[in-house]
Amino acid sequence: VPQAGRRSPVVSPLVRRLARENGFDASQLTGSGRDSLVLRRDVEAHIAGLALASLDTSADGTAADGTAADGPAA
Amino acid sequence: MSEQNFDVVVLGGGSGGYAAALRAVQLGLTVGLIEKGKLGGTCLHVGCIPTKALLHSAEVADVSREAGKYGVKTTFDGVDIAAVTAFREGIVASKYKGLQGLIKARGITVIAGEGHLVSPTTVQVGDDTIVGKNVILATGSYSRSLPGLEIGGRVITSEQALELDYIPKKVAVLGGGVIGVEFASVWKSFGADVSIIEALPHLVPNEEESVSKQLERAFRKRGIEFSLGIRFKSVTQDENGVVVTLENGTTVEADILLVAVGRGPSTAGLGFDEVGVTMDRGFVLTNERLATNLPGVYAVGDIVPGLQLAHRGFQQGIFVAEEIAGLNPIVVEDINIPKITYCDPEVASVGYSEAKAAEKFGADKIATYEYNLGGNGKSSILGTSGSIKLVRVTDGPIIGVHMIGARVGELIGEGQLIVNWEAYPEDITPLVHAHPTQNEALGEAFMALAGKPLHAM
Amino acid sequence: MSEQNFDVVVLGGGSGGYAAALRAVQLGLTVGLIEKGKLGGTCLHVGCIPTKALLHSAEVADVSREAGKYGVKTTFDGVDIAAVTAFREGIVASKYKGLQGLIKARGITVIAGEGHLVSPTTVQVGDDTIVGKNVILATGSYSRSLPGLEIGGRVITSEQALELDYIPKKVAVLGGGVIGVEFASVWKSFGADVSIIEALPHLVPNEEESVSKQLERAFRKRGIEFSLGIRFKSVTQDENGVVVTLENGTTVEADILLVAVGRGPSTAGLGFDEVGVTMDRGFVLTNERLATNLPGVYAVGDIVPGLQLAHRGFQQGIFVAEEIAGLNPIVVEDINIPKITYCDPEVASVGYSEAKAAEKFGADKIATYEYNLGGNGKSSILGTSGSIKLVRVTDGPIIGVHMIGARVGELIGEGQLIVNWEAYPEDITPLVHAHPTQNEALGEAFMALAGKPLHAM
Ligand SMILES: Cc1cc2nc3c(=O)[nH]c(=O)nc-3n(C[C@H](O)[C@H](O)[C@H](O)COP(=O)(O)OP(=O)(O)OC[C@H]3O[C@@H](n4cnc5c(N)ncnc54)[C@H](O)[C@@H]3O)c2cc1C
Ligand SMILES: Cc1cc2nc3c(=O)[nH]c(=O)nc-3n(C[C@H](O)[C@H](O)[C@H](O)COP(=O)(O)OP(=O)(O)OC[C@H]3O[C@@H](n4cnc5c(N)ncnc54)[C@H](O)[C@@H]3O)c2cc1C
Repeated sequence: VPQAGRRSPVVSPLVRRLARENGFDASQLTGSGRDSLVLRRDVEAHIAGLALASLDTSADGTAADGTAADGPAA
Repeated sequence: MSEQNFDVVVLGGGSGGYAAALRAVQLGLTVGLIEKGKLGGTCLHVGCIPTKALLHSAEVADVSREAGKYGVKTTFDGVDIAAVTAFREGIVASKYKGLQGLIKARGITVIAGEGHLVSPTTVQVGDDTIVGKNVILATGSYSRSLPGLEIGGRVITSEQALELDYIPKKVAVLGGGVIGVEFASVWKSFGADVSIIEALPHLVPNEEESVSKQLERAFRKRGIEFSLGIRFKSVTQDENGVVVTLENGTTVEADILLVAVGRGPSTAGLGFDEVGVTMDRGFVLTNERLATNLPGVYAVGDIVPGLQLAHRGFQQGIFVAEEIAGLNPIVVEDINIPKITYCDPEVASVGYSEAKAAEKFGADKIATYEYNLGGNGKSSILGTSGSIKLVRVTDGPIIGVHMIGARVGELIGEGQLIVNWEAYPEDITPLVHAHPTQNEALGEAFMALAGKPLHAM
Repeated sequence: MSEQNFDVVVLGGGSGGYAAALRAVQLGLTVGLIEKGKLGGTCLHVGCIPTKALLHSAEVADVSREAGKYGVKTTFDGVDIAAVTAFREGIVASKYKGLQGLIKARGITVIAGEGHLVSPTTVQVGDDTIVGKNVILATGSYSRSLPGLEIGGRVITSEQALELDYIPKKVAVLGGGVIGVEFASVWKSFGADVSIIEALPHLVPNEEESVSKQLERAFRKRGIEFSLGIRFKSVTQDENGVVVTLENGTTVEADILLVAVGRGPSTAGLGFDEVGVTMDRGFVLTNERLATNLPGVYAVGDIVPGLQLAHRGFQQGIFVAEEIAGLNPIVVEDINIPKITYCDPEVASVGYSEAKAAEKFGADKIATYEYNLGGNGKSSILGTSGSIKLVRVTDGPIIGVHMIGARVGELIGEGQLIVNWEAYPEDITPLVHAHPTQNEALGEAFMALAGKPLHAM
């Protein structure tokens, strides 16, 4: 789960864009690469988690925007 | 008289058309591909491929001439134009054979003949009626001239220039765009005197201005003459040569005049208008997803206003096939398509020039950096000068890569990914490029743009 | 007798050391750079740069020889080795001048002399004591030999090979790694007979196996002999030449023997051991952030086990400077650093080979595709054959790019971004590469790997 204000290194513009397109900032994740580098699999796992969360929450009728980013990726 | 039915009918088998056909059959669609000439179109037969063969012969001539600089003893005894022709034709023939084989192996039905659009779903080829659920227009382009400037005799276009069986002593080239400067470069390397006439203020006027200026300097050094900013007025010819007159009264004498003032859409008399396709000065208008105003009718390649490049044709052809198959492909804007001019030195670019970026994002919102190839070891070894200029949004992505120098065309693939993927210089700088390459000049430029130049101040 | 104090003391002014120094001063640190020879080290003076100058002369010789194929009439009259030397020395001299100027302009204090580590913060240079809050060891490497194989006379290493003032009639090359095949390629182009002896089963044994095999085929076609999988036993020399004997009794006669069996770390007698730096067979051991076991002591370049490449040195130097400055830079693993072998044909790669990928991810979890350059128009024009092999994780990113063919080294920058940025082939395929380039062969390979080949079945 992203911690507000945390900035992990992201070296791939593709990884950053993938996150941005899914409504969050990749640098808010804790990366699983060396020195917590955010890898593509981290973003993909987070997106899968968001999808699950939205399934859960849509079942009880609430919006699933709790994990949305606080701004566009830098 | 027969009727054939396909999921997709493609009118024109050039870069755009055959790419659409290849991708469509891959996606399980049946395809009828109509071609009146040779599969491969302009690019394969009278465009990209044969010109690049000539340019390679030109490079070999220059290398031979200058071999002594590198410690190699050679005597350059001139260019054997018949052998150049054999080389060029051999390359085209082998690529043509490969393409024909591929199209056959993929199971595309090729229909030989000139097609006319007779309804939004129907193309008539002689007695045959070819019906498609979708129709892709891909009839390409032809060498334009100027009003009142007649092609013939010593006044030629690129098609005849390619096939010239002698090396002229002196050539005048009307037009300093990509085709003009490429032929100018070849002829100079082959030993001719060359004089380019360009009405705009710069050679390769669609490129970054600083690159144009460097090309002008390099051409001047090579002894290629040019006149900029003055328009062509008229030309006369007799058995001895041509005399070109400019609007300011200057005249240029030469053996031949190459007219390279751009290419117009090949759409006249093909029924597009009559069937109701929205057109503009012969070009077919489309939305950004390449659909015309008529449902099921698409257009690709040089007949669609914008860059006239083979790989844009490929891209558009693939795009439309995927669109028809419902894959919802992503649009790539013309500005993010790479452009190469294969003269010596080469010019390559992708994305916004400094001027265009300033216009779009505001002059105070962008930053640029120009790296001189003089600092690049491999370029020094190759004996080339040049530069790499980058444009970025301040604290944002790289939006333009502009290069000039021998062989820089091969570096544009990296530039293309960077610009299209919206990379920041900071994404690239941890990845130090291989040494010693020309490629690392790009790396140095990104490092500098990120505020941490390595081998520069 | 004096003492000088710096934030950072760098021992060795080669690729790794000078890059560290340049980046450290950029970050506001004071730097003392100790160099006993010439700034620029192996790479600039006896490595990358002079060898690539030779390889360019070799290319020019080959182009001159084969000019007829392209319609250019040239007579090749041999190689003037004195002129080659002048060219090579000119390139090195100008780069050396540039580097000295840059180091001076950046305000780095250069201390000439041989340094010895006397404490974790102190290097002694003759009478001078150089103290740094941090010390970076960057003393580089030397040409190794084999046990019992003495260098001298007609048995030489790359340093002497570079300076040879004649072209041997016949050369034996011990070692088919990058340095061995580069010199073999140059000498063959210069007209010598060449025989390579490699104990492992393949030339360039660190590369993808299919690439090694293609290089072997290409070398065989060029008439370069080689023996694989049999170890060297001994060599004798007299005034006429050398006789090399292999373990199976075969002998190779030649004018000279080039020993190119790898490079060892230049660390003996420099005090590293005595001060307590953890070492292994002369290499300095570090963690992945290049810190030795002694706080404040780092190592970069060829003395750190792994790839011995100039740009790895640059990268490590920059990394350590940023680490010292507290910037927390990103680690790039050796596997994701590009490698180029500049022989003809060139070899270039980044990332996992098929075998290494299968080992790491499981043979059933990866997919590969090999694109033959025979399908690439620009490669045909250049007259080169070769291939591009890609390795991806199934439904995952591209993890390896392996190329062979003339000039493919310049394409590795794109491969480097792709692998390091974890691109999927599907990220690349919408971006059709420029036509006609060698670069687009990469594009074709990605399209095929994404299941949508354009110009291939
Ligand atoms: C000298 C020169 C050099 C060039 N160099 C390059 C380069 O290096 N790189 C690059 O990217 N681009 C280059 N181009 C541009 C490139 O050739 C074109 O952009 C590309 O060919 C356009 O493809 P297309 O499919 O739109 O049209 P075309 O290639 O023109 O193909 C159209 C095809 O349709 C056929 N056709 C037309 N009307 C009909 C009809 N009614 N019925 C049946 N068939 C029909 C034609 O016979 C032709 O085969 C060059 C062009 C020229 C002239
Ligand atoms: C023939 C050849 C070709 C090569 N081609 C390439 C290539 O094309 N691309 C590539 O990437 N790599 C190439 N390399 C490898 C490249 O040269 C090395 O990887 C690189 O030079 C390593 O840099 P370094 O800083 O670790 O060491 P070095 O460059 O060896 O520098 C070490 C420096 O430290 C100095 N020094 C050593 N001990 C002391 C001391 N006690 N006091 C003061 N100074 C000291 C030395 O004088 C030297 O200047 C090639 C190498 C060779 C031999």
